[in-house]
Parts: sequence; C-alpha cells; structure tokens
Amino acid sequence: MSDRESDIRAPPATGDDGGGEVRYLSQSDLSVPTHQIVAPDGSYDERAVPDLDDEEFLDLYRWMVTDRVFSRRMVNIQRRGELGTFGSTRGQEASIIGSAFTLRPDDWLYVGRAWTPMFMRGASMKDMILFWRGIEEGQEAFAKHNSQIAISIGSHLPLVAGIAWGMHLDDADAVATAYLGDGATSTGAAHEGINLAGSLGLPALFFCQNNQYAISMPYERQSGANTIAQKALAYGIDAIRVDGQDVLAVYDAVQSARERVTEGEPVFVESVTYRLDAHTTSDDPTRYRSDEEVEHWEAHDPIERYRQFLKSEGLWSEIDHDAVVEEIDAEFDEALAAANEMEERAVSEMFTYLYDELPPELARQLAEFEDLLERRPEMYDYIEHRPKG
Amino acid sequence: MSDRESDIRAPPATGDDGGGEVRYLSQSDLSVPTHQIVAPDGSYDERAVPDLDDEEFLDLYRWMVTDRVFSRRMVNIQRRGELGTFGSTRGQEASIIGSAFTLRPDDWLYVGRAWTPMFMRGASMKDMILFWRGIEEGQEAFAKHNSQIAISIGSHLPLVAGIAWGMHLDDADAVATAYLGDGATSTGAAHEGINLAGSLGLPALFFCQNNQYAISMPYERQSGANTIAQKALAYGIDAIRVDGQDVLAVYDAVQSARERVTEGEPVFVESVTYRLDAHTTSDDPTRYRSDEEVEHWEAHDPIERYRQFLKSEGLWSEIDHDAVVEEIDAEFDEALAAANEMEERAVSEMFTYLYDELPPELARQLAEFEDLLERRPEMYDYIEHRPKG
Amino acid sequence: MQATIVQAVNDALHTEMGRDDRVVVFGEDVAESGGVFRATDELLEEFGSKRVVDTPLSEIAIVGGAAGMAMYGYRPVAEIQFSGFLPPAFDQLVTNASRIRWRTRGELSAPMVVRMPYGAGVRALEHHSESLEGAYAHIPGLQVVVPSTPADTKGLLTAAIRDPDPVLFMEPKRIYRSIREEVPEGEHEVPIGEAAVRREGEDVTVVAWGSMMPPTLEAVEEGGVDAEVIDLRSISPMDTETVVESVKKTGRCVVAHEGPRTLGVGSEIVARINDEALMYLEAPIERVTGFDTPVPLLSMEDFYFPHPPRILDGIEAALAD
Amino acid sequence: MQATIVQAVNDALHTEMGRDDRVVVFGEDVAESGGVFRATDELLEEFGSKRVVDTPLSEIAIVGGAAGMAMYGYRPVAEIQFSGFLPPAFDQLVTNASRIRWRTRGELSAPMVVRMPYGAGVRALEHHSESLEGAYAHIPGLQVVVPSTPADTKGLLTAAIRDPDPVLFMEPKRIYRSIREEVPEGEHEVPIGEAAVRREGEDVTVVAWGSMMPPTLEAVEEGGVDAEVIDLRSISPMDTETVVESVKKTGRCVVAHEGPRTLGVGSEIVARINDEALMYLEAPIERVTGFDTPVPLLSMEDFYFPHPPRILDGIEAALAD
Ligand SMILES: Cc1ncc(C[n+]2csc(CCOP(=O)(O)OP(=O)(O)O)c2C)c(N)n1
Ligand SMILES: Cc1ncc(C[n+]2csc(CCOP(=O)(O)OP(=O)(O)O)c2C)c(N)n1
Ligand SMILES: [Mg+2]
Ligand SMILES: [Mg+2]
Repeated sequence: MSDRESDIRAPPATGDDGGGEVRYLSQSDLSVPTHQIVAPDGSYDERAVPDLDDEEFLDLYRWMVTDRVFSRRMVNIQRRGELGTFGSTRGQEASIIGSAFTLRPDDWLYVGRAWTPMFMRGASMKDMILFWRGIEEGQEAFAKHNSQIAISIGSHLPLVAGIAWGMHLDDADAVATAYLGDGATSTGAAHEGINLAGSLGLPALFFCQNNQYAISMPYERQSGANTIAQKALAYGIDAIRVDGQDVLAVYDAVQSARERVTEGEPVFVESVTYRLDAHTTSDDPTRYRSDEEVEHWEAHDPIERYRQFLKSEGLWSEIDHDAVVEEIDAEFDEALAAANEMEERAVSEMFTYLYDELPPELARQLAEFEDLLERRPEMYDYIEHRPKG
Repeated sequence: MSDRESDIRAPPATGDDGGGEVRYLSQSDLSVPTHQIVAPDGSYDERAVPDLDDEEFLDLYRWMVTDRVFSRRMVNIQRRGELGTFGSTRGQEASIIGSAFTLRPDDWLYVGRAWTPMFMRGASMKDMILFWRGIEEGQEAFAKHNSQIAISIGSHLPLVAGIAWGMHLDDADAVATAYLGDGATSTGAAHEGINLAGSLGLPALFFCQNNQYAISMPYERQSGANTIAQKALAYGIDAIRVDGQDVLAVYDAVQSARERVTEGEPVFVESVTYRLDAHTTSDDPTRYRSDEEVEHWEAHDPIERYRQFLKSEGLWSEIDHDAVVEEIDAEFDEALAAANEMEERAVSEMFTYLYDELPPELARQLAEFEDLLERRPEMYDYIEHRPKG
Repeated sequence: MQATIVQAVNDALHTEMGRDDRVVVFGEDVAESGGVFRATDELLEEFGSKRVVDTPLSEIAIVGGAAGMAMYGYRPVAEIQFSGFLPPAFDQLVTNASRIRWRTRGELSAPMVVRMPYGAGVRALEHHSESLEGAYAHIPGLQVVVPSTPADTKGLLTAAIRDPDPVLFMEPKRIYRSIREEVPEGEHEVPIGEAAVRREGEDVTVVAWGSMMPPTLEAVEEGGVDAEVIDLRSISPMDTETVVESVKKTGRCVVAHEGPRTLGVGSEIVARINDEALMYLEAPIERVTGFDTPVPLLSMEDFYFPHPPRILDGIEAALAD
Repeated sequence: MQATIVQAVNDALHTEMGRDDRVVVFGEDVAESGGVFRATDELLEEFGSKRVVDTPLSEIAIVGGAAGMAMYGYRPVAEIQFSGFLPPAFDQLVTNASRIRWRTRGELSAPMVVRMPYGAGVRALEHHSESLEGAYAHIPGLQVVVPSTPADTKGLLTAAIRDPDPVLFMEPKRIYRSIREEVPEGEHEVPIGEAAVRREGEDVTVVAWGSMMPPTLEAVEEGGVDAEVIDLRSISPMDTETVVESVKKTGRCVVAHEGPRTLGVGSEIVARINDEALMYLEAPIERVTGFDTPVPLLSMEDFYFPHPPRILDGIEAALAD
C-alpha cells in the first residue's frame, strides 16, 4: 500500500503500466549516490565541509591516529603472546571515527569492528585490553558508558532495536546505534532487528561498515545486492551511502542521520571502506585476496586523505604528528601496564554474576568447586589463569 | 560495489554528489509499478492478454472456483466439528491460481496459504482434508508431488533455497517455488533463505501473497516498506508487483518470472490481494478490521473480474457455472467420504517414521507403550483418536 | 475472584501494568485482537498503544527486543504465540537475554518475561504443541517457570515480571480454561524456585508441573495411592530440596512430564535424586513422559502426552519392586 | 596414515566427496580459505566451486539450505564455524531437518550433516566455546555424534555422511591437533550408535566423549584406578546397553562432560542407569561437568571444563561409599 494513511486500504492496485509488458523492479534502475566531501586526490568544495571548529577538526585526526596506533600495538602484543586474539581496524579509521564523533553520552552504542568509539565515550584502553584478554571487566566498563561489543554477528541488532524502543517510550533525546559489518547484513537477527525499528519508527541508527569482507567472503558474494544501502529500502528506512575513507563525509552523513533519528526515523548508513589487516590475528588473508588489491586500498589511506584536507585548511601545522603518536603510545604503555597488574580473580566470579541472587544449585556447584580446588591443588597444573589472555 | 566483475574491487566510492548535501536513498523515490491486465471495471487491452488457448482460459476459471468451493466446504465441515481448524483462501483465488498455473510437475512447491495448487499438481482433496485433520498422510501425499505445506511461518524459505541449490547443481530444468505471506517477510528465516538464493544465483521463485494481514496485523505495521516487492532489492533480486485480484496479470507475471528463474536468476513476486475470511476458523476478524473494509474488497472479487473477461472474450458461454460448482461439490463429497473412511492408525506410526531405522531407545518406548495400551485399555477413555481432526 | 489460568494471566498483566509503568506488553496479535487466546485482552484499551504493542511476525526481534528494552530499564513482557515458535529465538535466549548481567558483571541486566502457551491437546496444527522446557532449562542464566493453577499463574507471573532476571513463562494451554478457582484480587506474588506439595503422602513421590498436574492428581486419586504429589512450578531454578526430602521419606519416585523423555526435565530430577538420595531409593524412579518423537499431528496427539492410566502405571511400577 | 582429528575430518571429506558426487560441502569460509581450522582445506581445489561453496554469513540458511538440498537428493555437509553459532539455526533443526522424514512419512528425508567445532580451551572469544549437546540431543529426529580420536573421526564422519538421516557432528576442537594416530586410508566407517570401551576395568565405569576423553583416561591412569572407560561417541542415539552392562559389572559410575550440568547429557545417562541398573549401584553416579554458567571468557575458561584431578575426584567419590 503506498497510501499508508488511507482509512480503507488501497483497492486492488490499479495498473499504471497500461496492461503492457511485465515490468521488473530491478536494482539496475536504482541510483545510489555515495556521499563524499574530500576526493581521493585531496580536493574538496569548501561549502560542503561540515561546520566544525578547529579543535574538532584536529580531534578527528587525533582519534584516527589513536585508532591506528591502538590496532598496531594490539597486533603487536598479540604476536608476543600477550593477547588471545585481536581484530585490527586499520584502514577503517575514517569510517569508525567520523561516525562515532557524532554520538552523545546518552546514546547507546553496540559495535562490531570498532574499538576507539569506546574510548571516545569514556572507556579506557586498559578496558579494551582486558576485553581482548577475555576478562569480563572489559565489557563491564563499556556498559558503564552504554556501550557493548557483540561477538555473535548480527545478534545485537534486536537488542539495539529494543534499546531504541525504550528510548521511544521514554521520549529520550538520544539514539541507539548499532555498528555492523557487511557480513552481518545476511543474518536473520539483523533483518528482524532493523525491520522492528522500521515498523515501529524507533530511534535507531544502523551504521554498516562495508569493509568488503566477512573473513574470506567478499561482499559481492555475500549478497546479490550491489550496495548495502539499498537494503534499507526493505524496511522503508532511509539510507545514506558514504565514502568510508573520507572522515568528513562520514561525519557529515552520520551527523545528519543522527538528527533524523532523534526526530523519530531510523536511518541506515553504509560506509564503504576496507580492512587492510587480517580479519583477526588468527587469519591469513593471503588465502583469499591479492596483494594488488590490498596495495590499491593502501593507496586510499583515510588518514592520509584527511591530512591533505588539514593541510589545505592550514590546520596541519597545528599538529605534531610524532608527538600525537608518542602520546598515544604512552597511553597504551600505561594501559598495558595497568592491565598487566590485573590480579587473578576469584573463581566465584564465574558464578556470582549470572543472577541477581545465586540459586541453590549454582551455590552448590560453586561450593563443591572451591572445595575441590582446595583439596586438589594439582588442579592448577591444568589451569592457566590467563590475565594476559 | 556496483561493478561486480572488476578485478580489483572498486576504489573508495567517488563522490557523484559533488560534495553537496547528504543525500538519502528513500523509498519515496522508488516507483514500483503494479502489473495489471484486466482493470477492476473489467476493461483490458487485447494485446496484453497472455497467450493461452481457450481451454486454458476456462481452466483458470474452474480452478478459481475450485478454490472458492473448497474453502467454503472446509469452513463448513469445520463448523460441524469435522475438522480441527482451517484457513480459508477466499478472496485470494486469482493470486493462488494465476501463479500455480505456471508451475510444471518437476518444479518444487512449498506453500503457506494456498491449497488448490496441490490439487493442480496431482494431490487430491482427500489428501488436503487429511492434512487439516492432522493426519500425516496428507503431507505424505503432497510430498509425492514435490510439494509441502509449511506451518512455521518463514521456516520454509531456507528449504526452498536448498532445493533450488540442488536444482542448480543438477542443471535441472525446474524451479523451486516458495509461497509466503506478508507476515513471513519479517522473519529471519525468510531473509536468509532469499539472500542465499540471491547470492548464489539459485533457481528459486518467491511468490508473496500480500493479503494485507498477518492474523490481526495489517501490512502497514508489519514493515516500514510501502511495498513488499521493494524488499527484493535487498537481495539484488528482480521483483514484480502484481494485482493479485487479476488472474491474468498474476499468470503473466509469474510465467515471466518462472522463465527468468530457469535462466538462473531468482525472482520475487508480490501479489497484492486480500483475505476475505477469517485468518483461520479460530479467528474473529471483527476485532481488527472494519466491515466497510471487507465490503470494499468483496467488491473487488477476483472471480467476478475474471468472469467479465471471459464474457468479453465470448468464453463465458462455454461455462456452466452451476455445473462446475456442482462437480466440485461432488468431488468434495467424495473426498470427504473417502477421508471419513480413514482407519484408526497403529500407534507405531508415531515412532516408525522418525528415522530410517528405529533406534533402540525409541523401540523401547514403543514397546512399552504398546504393552501399556494392552494392559490398560482405560487409556482409551482419555484418547480421542481423531480421524476427523 | 474466580478465574481460569488464562484469566489469571490477564489479571496479572493488568495488575502489574497498573502498578509499574515500566511494564510493557508486546508480541504478535496481543494488542488489537487481545491475543489468540485472549490472554492480553483489554490491555490495549486500558494502557494504550504505547505500552501494548503488536509486533511484526519476528520472534528473534520479539525476544531480542525484549532484552534490549529490559537493559534500557523497562520491564517487557513479550508473548510468543505458541511454544513451537520460540526456537527461532533460541539464539537470543542463549546469546543475549540469559547473559546480559553475566557479560557486564552486573552493570546491566535483562529483567524480562517471555510468556507462551505450551503443550499439546488443543487440536492445533503442527508446531503448536511443543514442550521443550528440557532444552530451555539447559540454558545457564534463564529461569523457566510453569504454573498449573490459576492462583499460581497470577502469583508466579507477577514474580516473573518483578524478577531482576529473565524468565521464560510457559503456560499450560490445554488447561487454560479447564480449571477455575479463587485467585487473590490485586497484587499476588508466588516466589520463583519453590515447589508446592499438592498432596502429602508416604508411599511414593510424584513430581509433575503445568498441564500434567490434573492427570497426575487424577491418577493418584484413581489408584488410591498414598502419594506425595509435588508441583515443581519452577523448572529452573529447581526446588531440589523439596523433591529430595520427599523421596527420602517415600523411597520411591515418579516424574511425569509432557516433553520428550531423552534429556527431558525428568532426567535431571532423576540425576539430582541420585546425587542426594540414591541410597533411599527402593525402586527405580519412573519417568512417565512424552516420547522421543515430535508431537503427532492432531489426530493422534492424545497418544503422545501422559494420561492418568499411564501415570498410574508408572506409580504402580515404582511401588512394585 | 598418521593424522590428527582435524586432518581426519579433512580426509573423510576428501574420501566421501570422491566416492559420491552427491556430497557437497558448504559453510562460512570453507572454500577459498579452507575453513578457519583448515578442516576443508584443498576441497575447493579438488572438487571445484560447485561442490565446495562459501556461503553468506547466515546459519539459518546454512542449516535450512542443507535440509532442502538433502530433500532434493544431495548429501550436504554443512559447516557451522563454531558451536556457539548454531543457536540461530536451532529452529531449522527442530522444525525442519529433524522432521522431514517424519512429516512426509518417509516420502522425503534429509540425509545431511552439520559439522562444527565445539568446546572451550582454545583461547577464543565469547560464544566460541559452547558445548550444548544436551539441548541438541533433546531434539527428536536429530542424531548427535562426537568423536574423540582421529580414526573415529574419519569413521564416524563417513557414517554420518552416508546416514539416511540428519547428523549433528560435533568436533572436539581443543584436541583437533593434539592427538595423532594411524587412520585407515580410503574408505573407513564406524557405525553411529555404538560406544567404544577404551579401557576395561572392574571397579568403576567412567563415561565420557569428545574432548573429555584424554583427561578422563589421564585421570584413570593417574589414579591407578581399575576403571572401565567408555567413549560414548554417539550422544543420540545412545548406546545405553554398553553403559548399563558395564555399570552392572562395576556397580559404580562417573560421567564426565564439558557442557552445563543441569540437563546435560550426564543427567540422561544417570536416568538410563536408574531405569535399568539402579539396584546394581553401590554409590551415587558422579557427574563431573561444566558448570551451570556460560563458559567464562578466555582468561578463566580453564576453570570451566573438567580436568584430570576433578575427574579423578569424581571417580574417588564414586568409589568411596
Ligand atoms: C553468528 C556468527 N557466525 C559466525 C561468526 C564467525 N565470524 C566472526 S567475524 C565473521 C565475519 C564478520 O564479517 P562482517 O560482518 O563483515 O564484519 P567484519 O569482521 O568484516 O568487520 C564471522 C563469520 C560469528 N562471530 N557469529
Ligand atoms: C514462526 C511463526 N510465528 C507465529 C506463527 C503463528 N501464525 C500463524 S499464521 C500467522 C500470520 C501469518 O501471516 P502471513 O505470513 O501474512 O500469512 P497469511 O496467514 O496472511 O496467509 C501467525 C502469526 C507461526 N505459524 N509461525
Ligand atoms: Mg566485513
Ligand atoms: Mg498475510
């Protein structure tokens, strides 16, 4: 029904094709513009630049560098065996920072591949190290800032719709944001979560980083849809497609989207970007993509592109890049040291956080186990308590 | 990526919006034509009429009447207590018959609200009565004709994708068809099944009867999308929207779709129709829709519209409507009598069809139960063996 | 007030929505039409369309959405139309609802209820008759509650809504309307995790819940057995103590349930009695259960779930040796 | 040939794909990259892109698609990347795969395999460590198989692929590469439904499977116990007879598994022994299991699953009374 307001729903559709050939609705008829402000060659139209002050422009840069340094350091300590595994975000910095820069503290955020947004919302690098070391305090810390990381791909979309529903009931001046990957769009959970937001008109913002791969699966084979943005049409939700290597375009798009969302309309943003590193430290991307392709995208480095912009604006001189990196490295060193201080935790932690009150069977299991650990210290020959993941 | 063939995937999207305003992709920019051949007033353009011979034109009518009579009779015997429950298809005859008329015996078919297609494929009215009486022989009979009815809404879409995948492996000259309702489009299972077909290019045909309601839920609130056809864009699949009260338009659309599918492209068809009766015999539609609305749609009766067409074509005289109804009624009487002959079945049936070979635990449970039934005939005071549903 | 089980559900919802405006009811066909069993009748009229909401046909979104809304601070009571349609949302139970508190070390939690009619015997179609509590109670962090009387239905549903953690509330639809009894007006809470002794006895302990309670009591009556009949009420957490103490007294036990036998809740009860009272057992514990098959379609469904003679047969077997 | 468990998986797939061209392998990252554990390595190269296919990230479509393809006549072997990602497809198991034959009275069937690595201990993230066989084995019509040695892995996977009904094949990823043994070249089939006695003994019966086998054998060795050690191998159907006969001999029993205790497979084993050998029991059966909590994140996951001292403690408890 195109007239959603009519009292009696529309009559059997009237033929607007005059009884001719069967006509197909096809994606080839769809034109999906991609928002861009700074072109790959660094050029841009002054008038399109978002209205930020100098400090904000510089902040965008600092956060992108933070993202890059953090990934580098994490990959590094993982190689040294000080981390279970890690998913680097190198290449996606503009996409991640440009979007998260628009969020406010009351907003909720559920992410996939995007770690720095947690820092932007008040969590610490230490918290993130703990998370990747498999220490529950990481997620606890994120939760304090209305943020969570979802591991089961797509599973968080219904949660985000539910959070947005709560905001809607509250008339809250906030949005619930889900980051998701290209792969996540194929899941039933994502579908149902986004559809719920669309059908109830919930203040949810869906930010999809199309980084071209779901582990080894290229987006072209993930779905028959040429763009991810067009998937929003399935929910009657408006969408923006944006160049994910252009931090200003991402900021501009998500800023606009966030405003619409606060007015009660969910919005879907596809950010076209690229994961330059492996899926995680356990992955070997040479099995499924060419060096040539990676080099091609290396040449579209988002930080480099933004640097061009800062230079054109005369802001570059305000940044001492090496000092910025040094500062972040120092922050990381400190975070790592703090994380390394983590005490071994009591075995009761496994049990006590499951329910508000420990039920009898669980209390019994805990007591038995504590007793066993006391009686059989040889248990510790088998248990690696891994405060370093 | 719009160029799905390129060796290196597309570079960061180039701005085709010249750095201007953020532009939204919105369903309001979408024009979704609705295919129609015979207008509600009975007029049509000769040249658009599908190329069928007279007998086929008459068959369409007979099948539509079969569908209507079958629903009437089933509702009737349900009221008499001779059936558990039943979902009438009154109002959807053009949608159901026009589509199923295009299918071939080697095609597979999984349906929701659509019963006559089973008859068209060789199952009998008796089989359908058995099905609604909760007698497994119904589904067994359908299966012989590569057909099944799915009760869990949306759950069959992945199966149909899998069947289509088999056909694709086989290079079979056949299509796998799923009928689904407007409500089913909200399920994760439907999403994943259709996406699989789209991404692998499987010979699947999705025929969605948008009958405006999922029980009490009107389509406008089922999804934010104005049309269901546009949901196909999410999968890169081509779609047709068709006036589901116009049997020739439905036939034409699905015929065209089926051809494309055999060429290796899945197609999605939305048929806009209306359920005139209750959801099932347990439902009271006056709780959620107005008499006015129902009357409005009664005036768009698909059989009536087709009658107009037959009259204009000079074919109406070849039909003795009352005789047709009488014949179908007789067929139903016979089917009902045959169904009523159903013997009580052995209790072992509950067990023996689960695995190819009865595993020991199940054999044990069966033996115990048979023994019990023998030892305690008072069991039958509690068991209504319901050969009539 | 006199009420049936389904009326008690409705009453609890009315009462709790009136008491706490964080309580929100949603699901398929719950608002406009008041639910396919009328369990949510008149809620829309009384509490309006913001707090009583029809959702799209999407169980994943219903359960996951409830978890999100609960995390945010509301008290969602979501309906799944029939228990056979909860499996699509299994992942949201395992991956999200049951773990929010655990994952965030108590920083967030998911005080939500998923209610659904379960069980066979109402002549419905395939998938409308499941009793899979055995699978759900295996999920750490998820509470599973099954009432068997109108008063308990109100009291336990009230407790479930007020509980700080997620509860799957399974309503015995076969007896939705067959029992009518006095149900307390106004607020009424029955604690989760406590079994009820429906009948004291010395010779054998019979444990059942939900729609198995009437046939169980009938079997005991019929057989003239001096049985202690326990209505488990909470499957998870389970009131092991009440069961074990009773078995220590009687030395014999029967468990009756409707779900499949293998890995059904009966197995867990046997295992717990084994843990704590094995040496009191004078005979094997009898499991009188549904079979390890799907529930037959309606024409033969009556064969599937235990009736009084089958339960009595189990009781007599337990008493035999 | 000498092989590890994961190599045995790969070998079985190569052999069966070579033998029967109806066998098709698909899942996330199984083709181009050969699987995250390399279980499907070189299949794409040998059998081409029509029979070895990377799917979208959609577990519902993978499991449901396998059922459809199997109905149509192929022999799909679908991979779920980690057991924690099977729950989204729970409904396709319950509603479709397990019921195709039953629903059509044998007219159609779903000869399919869903294989997946399960269990904790490889330092992976949340949801990568689950052992929910207790929930899956509760589904009527679904077979659940868990190998513990390379030779069995090949033999049981072969049997699963050839089986006319659906099989959930759970691979113990913690020991994917830690055991290497002789695995028969070419075709090798081990029947589903038969347990293996890994060690004969008189004093106590110890039942385990999958990744619990090495610590179980180690505990027995360590403790110098004269235990009969049974590798269950098939969870469903279960070889009750082998277990019961052994318990009749030893009078004592321990079950060790990794999944949560409540409604874990251990409960079912206790219940079956109760049914058939209660009066032979000289002591309560000990369940040495994972706890009724989610598997802790990696830093504490080692606490979760049973290690030799815990298993030995269970054995000694069973021997004590
Ligand atoms: C439901 C589920 N299935 C499988 C996995 C294993 N897995 C982890 S990440 C990943 C790919 C995700 O791709 P995408 O959504 O594009 O996000 P990206 O990693 O590219 O940021 C897969 C398959 C998972 N975590 N969850
Ligand atoms: C997964 C699932 N959830 C709920 C139901 C209960 N139910 C049966 S039919 C129906 C509505 C279906 O609507 P639609 O898909 O539009 O089909 P229609 O009945 O209109 O033909 C519902 C909610 C079900 N059968 N399956
Ligand atoms: Mg990706
Ligand atoms: Mg409908």
